[in-house]
Amino acid sequence: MAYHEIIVAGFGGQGVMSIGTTMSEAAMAQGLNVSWLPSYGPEMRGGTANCSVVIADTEIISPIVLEPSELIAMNQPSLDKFEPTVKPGGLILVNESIVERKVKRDDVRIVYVPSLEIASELGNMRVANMAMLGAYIEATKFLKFETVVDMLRNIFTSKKAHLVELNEVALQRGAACVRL
Amino acid sequence: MAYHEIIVAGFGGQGVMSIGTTMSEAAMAQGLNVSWLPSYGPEMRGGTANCSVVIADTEIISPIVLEPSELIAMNQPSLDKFEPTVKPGGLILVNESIVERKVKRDDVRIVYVPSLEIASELGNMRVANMAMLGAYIEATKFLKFETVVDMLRNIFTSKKAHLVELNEVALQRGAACVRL
Amino acid sequence: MAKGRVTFRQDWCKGCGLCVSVCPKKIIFLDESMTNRKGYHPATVKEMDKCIGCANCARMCPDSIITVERE
Amino acid sequence: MAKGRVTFRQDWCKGCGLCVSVCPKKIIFLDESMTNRKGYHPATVKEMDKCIGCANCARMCPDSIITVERE
Amino acid sequence: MAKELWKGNEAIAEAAIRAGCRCYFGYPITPQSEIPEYMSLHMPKAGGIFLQSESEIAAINMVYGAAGAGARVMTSSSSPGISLKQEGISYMCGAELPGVIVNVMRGGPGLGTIQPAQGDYFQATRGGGNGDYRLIVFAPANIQEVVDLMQEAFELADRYRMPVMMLLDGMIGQMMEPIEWKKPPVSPDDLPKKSWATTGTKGEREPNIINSLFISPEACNAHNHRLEDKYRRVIANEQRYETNDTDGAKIIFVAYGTPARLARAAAGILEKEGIKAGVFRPITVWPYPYEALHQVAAQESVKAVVTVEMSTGQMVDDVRIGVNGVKPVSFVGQAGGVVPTPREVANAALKALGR
Amino acid sequence: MAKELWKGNEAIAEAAIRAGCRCYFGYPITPQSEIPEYMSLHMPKAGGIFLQSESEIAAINMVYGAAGAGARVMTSSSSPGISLKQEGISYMCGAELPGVIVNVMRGGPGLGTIQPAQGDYFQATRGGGNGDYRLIVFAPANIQEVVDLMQEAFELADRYRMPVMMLLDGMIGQMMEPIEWKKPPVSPDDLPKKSWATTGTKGEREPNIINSLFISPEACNAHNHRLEDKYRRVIANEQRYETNDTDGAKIIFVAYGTPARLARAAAGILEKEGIKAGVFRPITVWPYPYEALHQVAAQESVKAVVTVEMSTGQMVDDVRIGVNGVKPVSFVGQAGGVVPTPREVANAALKALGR
Amino acid sequence: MAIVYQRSKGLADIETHYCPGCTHGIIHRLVAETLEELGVLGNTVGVAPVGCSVFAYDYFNCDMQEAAHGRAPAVATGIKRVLPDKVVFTYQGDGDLAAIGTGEITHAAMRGENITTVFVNNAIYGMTGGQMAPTTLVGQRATTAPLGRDKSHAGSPIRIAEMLATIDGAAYIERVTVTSPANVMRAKRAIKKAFELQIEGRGFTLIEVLSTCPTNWGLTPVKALEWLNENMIPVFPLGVYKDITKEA
Amino acid sequence: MAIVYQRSKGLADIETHYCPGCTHGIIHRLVAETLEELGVLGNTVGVAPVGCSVFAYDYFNCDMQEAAHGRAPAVATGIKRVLPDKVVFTYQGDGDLAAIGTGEITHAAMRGENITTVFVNNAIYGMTGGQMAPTTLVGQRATTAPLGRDKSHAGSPIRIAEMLATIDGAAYIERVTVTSPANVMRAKRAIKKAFELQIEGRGFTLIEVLSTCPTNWGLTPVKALEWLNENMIPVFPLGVYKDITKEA
Ligand SMILES: Cc1ncc(C[n+]2csc(CCOP(=O)(O)OP(=O)(O)O)c2C)c(N)n1
Ligand SMILES: Cc1ncc(C[n+]2csc(CCOP(=O)(O)OP(=O)(O)O)c2C)c(N)n1
Ligand code: SF4
Ligand code: SF4
Ligand code: SF4
Ligand code: SF4
Repeated sequence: MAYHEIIVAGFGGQGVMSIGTTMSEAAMAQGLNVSWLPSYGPEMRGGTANCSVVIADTEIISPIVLEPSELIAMNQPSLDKFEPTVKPGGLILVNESIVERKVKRDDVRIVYVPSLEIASELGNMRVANMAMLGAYIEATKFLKFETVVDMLRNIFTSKKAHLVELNEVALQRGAACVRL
Repeated sequence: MAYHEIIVAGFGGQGVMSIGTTMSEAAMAQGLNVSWLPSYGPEMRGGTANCSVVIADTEIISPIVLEPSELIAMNQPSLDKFEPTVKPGGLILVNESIVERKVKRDDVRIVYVPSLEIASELGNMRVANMAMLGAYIEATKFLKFETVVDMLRNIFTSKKAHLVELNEVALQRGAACVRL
Repeated sequence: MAKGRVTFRQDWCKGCGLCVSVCPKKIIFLDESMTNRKGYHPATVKEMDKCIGCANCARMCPDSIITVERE
Repeated sequence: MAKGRVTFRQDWCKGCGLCVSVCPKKIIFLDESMTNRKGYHPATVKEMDKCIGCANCARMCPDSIITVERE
Repeated sequence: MAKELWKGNEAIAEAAIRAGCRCYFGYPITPQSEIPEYMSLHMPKAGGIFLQSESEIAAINMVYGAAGAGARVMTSSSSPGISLKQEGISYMCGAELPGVIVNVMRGGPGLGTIQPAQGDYFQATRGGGNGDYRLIVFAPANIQEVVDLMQEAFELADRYRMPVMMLLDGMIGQMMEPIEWKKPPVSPDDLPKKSWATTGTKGEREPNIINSLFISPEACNAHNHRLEDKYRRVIANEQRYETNDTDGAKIIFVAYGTPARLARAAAGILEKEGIKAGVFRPITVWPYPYEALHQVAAQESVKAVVTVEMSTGQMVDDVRIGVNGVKPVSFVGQAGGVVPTPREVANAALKALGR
Repeated sequence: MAKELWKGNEAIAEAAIRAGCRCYFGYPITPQSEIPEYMSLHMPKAGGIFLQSESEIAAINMVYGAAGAGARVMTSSSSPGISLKQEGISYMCGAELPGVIVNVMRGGPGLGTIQPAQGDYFQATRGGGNGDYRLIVFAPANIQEVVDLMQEAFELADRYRMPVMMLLDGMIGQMMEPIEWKKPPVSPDDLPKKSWATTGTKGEREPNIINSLFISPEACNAHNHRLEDKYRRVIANEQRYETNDTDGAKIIFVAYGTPARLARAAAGILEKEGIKAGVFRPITVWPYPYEALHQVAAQESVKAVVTVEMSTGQMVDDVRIGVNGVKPVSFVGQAGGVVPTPREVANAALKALGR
Repeated sequence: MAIVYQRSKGLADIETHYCPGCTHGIIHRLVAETLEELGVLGNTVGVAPVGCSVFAYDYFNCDMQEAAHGRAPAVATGIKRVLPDKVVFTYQGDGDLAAIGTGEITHAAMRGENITTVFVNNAIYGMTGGQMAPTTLVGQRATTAPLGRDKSHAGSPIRIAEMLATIDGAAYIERVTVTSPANVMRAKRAIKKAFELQIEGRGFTLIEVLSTCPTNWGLTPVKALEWLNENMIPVFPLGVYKDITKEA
Repeated sequence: MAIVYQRSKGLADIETHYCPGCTHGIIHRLVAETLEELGVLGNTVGVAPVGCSVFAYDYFNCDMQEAAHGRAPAVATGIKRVLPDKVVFTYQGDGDLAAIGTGEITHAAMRGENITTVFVNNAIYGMTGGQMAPTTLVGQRATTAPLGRDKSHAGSPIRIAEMLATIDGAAYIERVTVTSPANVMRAKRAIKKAFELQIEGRGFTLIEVLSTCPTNWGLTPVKALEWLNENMIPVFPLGVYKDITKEA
């Protein structure tokens, strides 16, 4: 029985919400149950934006994630806020490009992803969150890269088709951080 | 045990409400319990205006009068509307100056008062309703003429003092209709 | 002068007197000898031959109960 | 020309750049080498000696974090 | 004190002034327009404020502002107008502002009729506005009781920092009865100062803020629980009710306001027919005297509980909650300005007894 | 049909369009602004009407006008905005107009917070407006259910000529879930004509009048009893609920909307601790499935009934009425945007069992 | 003899509840005649307000809706958006339109909502018993202004025609009265023009009609007309305040 | 060196939640400076609206009340009637004042309510995420006007200063903006004059300030100022619309 409770958190503008929706779409494409719940309102301005994603092969009981099995922390305040809530044995993915500190917990798996560096090497800063997602997929192993790539193919068509490959590379580069 | 449930009804402008309040004030002055409840709203325009008065030496249970023990009908529509509701053995006072028909019931006491004629003989049309009130007092015998006259004395002072006597005469002329 | 004729739906008249006040020939009056079902003295015209059918009364009647005819 | 000095409460700066746009001396810039606690590059002045203390910057600052002094 | 004959609406207004209220905002609506009319003449005489607002919504928000500024303040309206005040009442509760709101109920729904009814019970006791909040709701049954409770209404509003509603049927607003002014009038000058009110800092304290916004869920939840605690205190201390011949009765009528009078008349009818009937009359309909009702209903002698309302059945929910299954609960009522007759009420009791 | 990932608010809007609604009036408010936003783009595309009104009051009165003109019409808002619509809703009920009203609830009272809550239960089920009236109130627990019920909501509104409310907590509006469009879309052209609507007499019939005023008490009372009869029919025919593992359970959780999910999580926790717990979930909160709840609660096995809400306790009144004293009823909840945790809910059950 | 004036077919054949001499009745007739003359009675939906004219739904011989107090313009908007080809009008008093309904009328004008509003300004709340209206004159007595409206406390009367004329969406705004046969004819022309412009789809039209309330002014019907001429017209000058057909 | 400009004591010492470059902040400062300069901070009660400036109650260094959406003028009226000697102001956005609160602002003006309103017109609903406001320009995009405001459907923007200037009780009405230091100084003078007239008891005063919403306009803060100058000012001309001190 797979039951993933994920929090993706960061500054507004870092693509936090779209990491969440992309993994939700992918999970759905794989026939899993899924829910996505954003934070909203004035806290979006400047402060921390986050979303909760639940993915399961059973019915989803609650879309609210209080104790995530996996946390994707895109910035320092998010790590500060959610690190303590992660389930023991869970996973924390850290955007190490802008999070300066290390994770303090020792009862969780930890993956550091230099998302901005990856993106800048690929020449397109917008793929930073794809690197994070790639790392997530690799670390948790229940979503398939092909699913995401297929989705990308549906999004980027004709003129934008070249972006598929770029994003795919970003996914892989993120995934590589897990294998390190 | 006295328990009087009275409806006073007529056209707006006939002083229907003030007959009701005057008898209420008088009853109160005599230490009786009393309630006065007007009809209100657009029906006041043109249609029938009426008020319900309850006077009792016990506690008043409801200010609503559905089956009056006494009815003062100042015009024809009022008689039409309320005649059937009067309690058997009750009293109907009819303003015979403008009500053209007779009362049909034979299980009630009936008094006809030519209020406009009385008023015009006294040279002041505004005392017509005093004549009706006088008839009521005489017919029911629980309110005292002195109480009402005392009240009048408090209302009509200095310049208007002469109106006390005029009203008193009207009361008596009304009362006389009962004795006939 | 044109010759006119007015008729009133008297049972609906409220005796407001607006027609009386605007009749240029001053021929409308409230008939105190009559009380209609609503308790009002309704408007009426005695000297109908003076009516010029100007319809002033009908224009002012809030209850739209005046019909005006003209030759 | 008067001599001025401006100081910024940099940790409150949101990097909106309004001060930059109105400085007649064009001496204000957003310091990309710095990211404040809120995640913004705060405004700063390098060539303070060019400042004429006109207070344009402070008038336009939506966050009221600029103090201007003048001789 | 000598008795005086007062029209309900005018007595309400006068009672408020005597309770130290010097501030009234309202909008005309039948059958309560005599309240603003009386206020328009007598408030200025008492050195107070009367203002006819552009709407009921404006009125309740003026009440909010005035209450926040520390005044004893009142508004009044009737059913549709009270519906419009729901957001404002919810705000007052959220911001913990005192004030008295009079609803002289008429028949509904919608424009309904201007005749007396009791169709706004739910709105009054459950909060027709958004969120978890309560009002103290007095439901007096005659003018004397309105007058007697008015001072208390303002006091409780101030004590608990919450609005208090006077829930009256149009009958009480329109009728006249003799009343006595039992309590000495309250002078606004003698009232305790409200340290939380926005009266200007004078540079001597931190700003006071009147507010119902608590943007973070934790803060808003804490605020709600704080309010809940307050409401618990009100429930513990402020239940009022009256019983009439309920001891050993076979039938218990439950009614508030005018129908309580009718229920007593019905009890009289039943008495004559050899059935002992009593009347349980809540005077506060929130907090509802559940426990007291339960005890009355739980008596051995009681065979049925009959709720009487000038509505198609609203308080009957509270009666069920209070009786909690120990006795059968039934309902009799008329709506839209029709008042159930004592005979009808008595028959409902007979029916409840299976006769 | 393939599943699609939809945001609750957008799915609501789309579901309405697919239900043949071609007319929307509303005013922005978090957390439901995506509904008008979606409508502003897609209603015109579907040949329908989207209009952003100047206020919630204007919106509900536009709904009144449009409904009276025969349209399938909808409005949506969130708690304070719904408070403002109470008079209008009462009018719609009085004039017997169909329409769908969506309330995506946030925390209160007053401005409260924009986070999800369930503090408007009383307002929805008891009528926050004046007079005796009811709405059919659906309280779905996930987006799929909202979508599935939307067509029915419009149908019931038309069938009974009364407004139907969708009572959702902000969670459902804001979240995304995969959904399926199970029913074929309804074309407005296929809907039965409304002979009572004001569409112009064309000189072929007597004028139609849409109205809630019945000035004489007798007429107004008769109207109220007519409405009551209609509501009785709704009560008889339209109760919806779901039970989950209630057979032979020791604990019955009662919850609607998001807390029903939490209650099931709590039941799971209790299961592990050896206590069988089930969930009773009303899907219509008016008419409330009293009888069904009663039967579940009356089972021998049941020791306690625990109500779970995102409020300080509102539906618990209905639970008490339904359970009617056969089992102890208790409550657990958080308000103002805080959601009770499954552990908290499970603990409340343990407490109810005296552990 | 030929009939030159008779009761309009636009009026239902029932008596009104209005007080004797109340000019609401005249204004009803003008609207009814207009609808009849334009041949749109079968194609019209009217909206009645809450005020003395609340029962207007019984008096006009066309489909009608009764709106909540002040909300007639919103109700009319709902109708018109659904039925753009119908003629839609509201009939509203000054409490209804200029107090509680200020927002709704202003925004109907702003949207250029293609409806016609007949605004009956009698400077008082008639239905509820003579309380002060936003249009009550300074010094005029009312049951909630027993000593007369006090400017320093309650302000001066609001002038709706002037105010709404500042709004782009307003196509035609005129103030008229019905105190004489000549004024009645002018009022009729204004009302007819408003409906004609609506039928042409030109936008929001409003005719403010100064009207009497003999009952609550405490005057005979005839004296009430005089009082209106002498006291109201100076504060509410008659005339056209907006006319898009005259704009460049 | 002497300090020639610093943060006003009228502002509380906390950060605002406003988006970068949002001119709400400038307008706050002007009000705060005015209260400080007039020496009335300890004698003032402000009323915050529902809109982006909802938290204004935390930002001004004086007693504050938070009003329901649109009702600030009614709340202010309640305060002012109880405390006639206090300075009372409302701070309101265009959704708050010109949509849901149309009735309240109009009637505060009609009563000549002795308060000051600072009306921040940014042609959009900021707080709720960029929906159309009554002041949104024709063609301007908004989340509820995804193809731009369509005049034939939603009308043209309402001009509040012009509309309220028709009302007798309005003592001073001016429209200003804050798009440049010079405009900021003009805006400050206007706001100060309004408060001064209030202190003199002259009646209702309103300053409409054209303001930016970079976030929902989708522009950088600096571009937003330019957009305002180029697009809003032609529709909402700056200037004095009512000044009783200039009347005969
Ligand atoms: C929400 C609401 N508030 C108040 C009322 C009471 N009310 C009925 S009519 C009216 C005013 C009528 O005055 P106006 O609009 O000037 O019309 P008139 O009667 O003078 O023709 C009021 C306040 C109501 N029915 N509903
Ligand atoms: C009764 C009610 N309706 C709607 C809302 C939602 N709401 C909050 S702010 C706002 C509009 C804000 O726009 P504006 O007044 O222009 O201020 P800005 O945010 O642009 O400064 C709305 C509609 C609410 N809180 N209450
Ligand atoms: S104007 Fe009409 S109602 Fe008035 S008196 Fe003349 S006919 Fe009668
Ligand atoms: S004070 Fe004037 S010169 Fe100095 S930094 Fe500011 S804007 Fe530039
Ligand atoms: S109260 Fe006034 S407005 Fe109403 S019908 Fe009578 S005269 Fe006309
Ligand atoms: S949303 Fe717009 S108005 Fe609100 S703070 Fe941001 S920029 Fe300013």
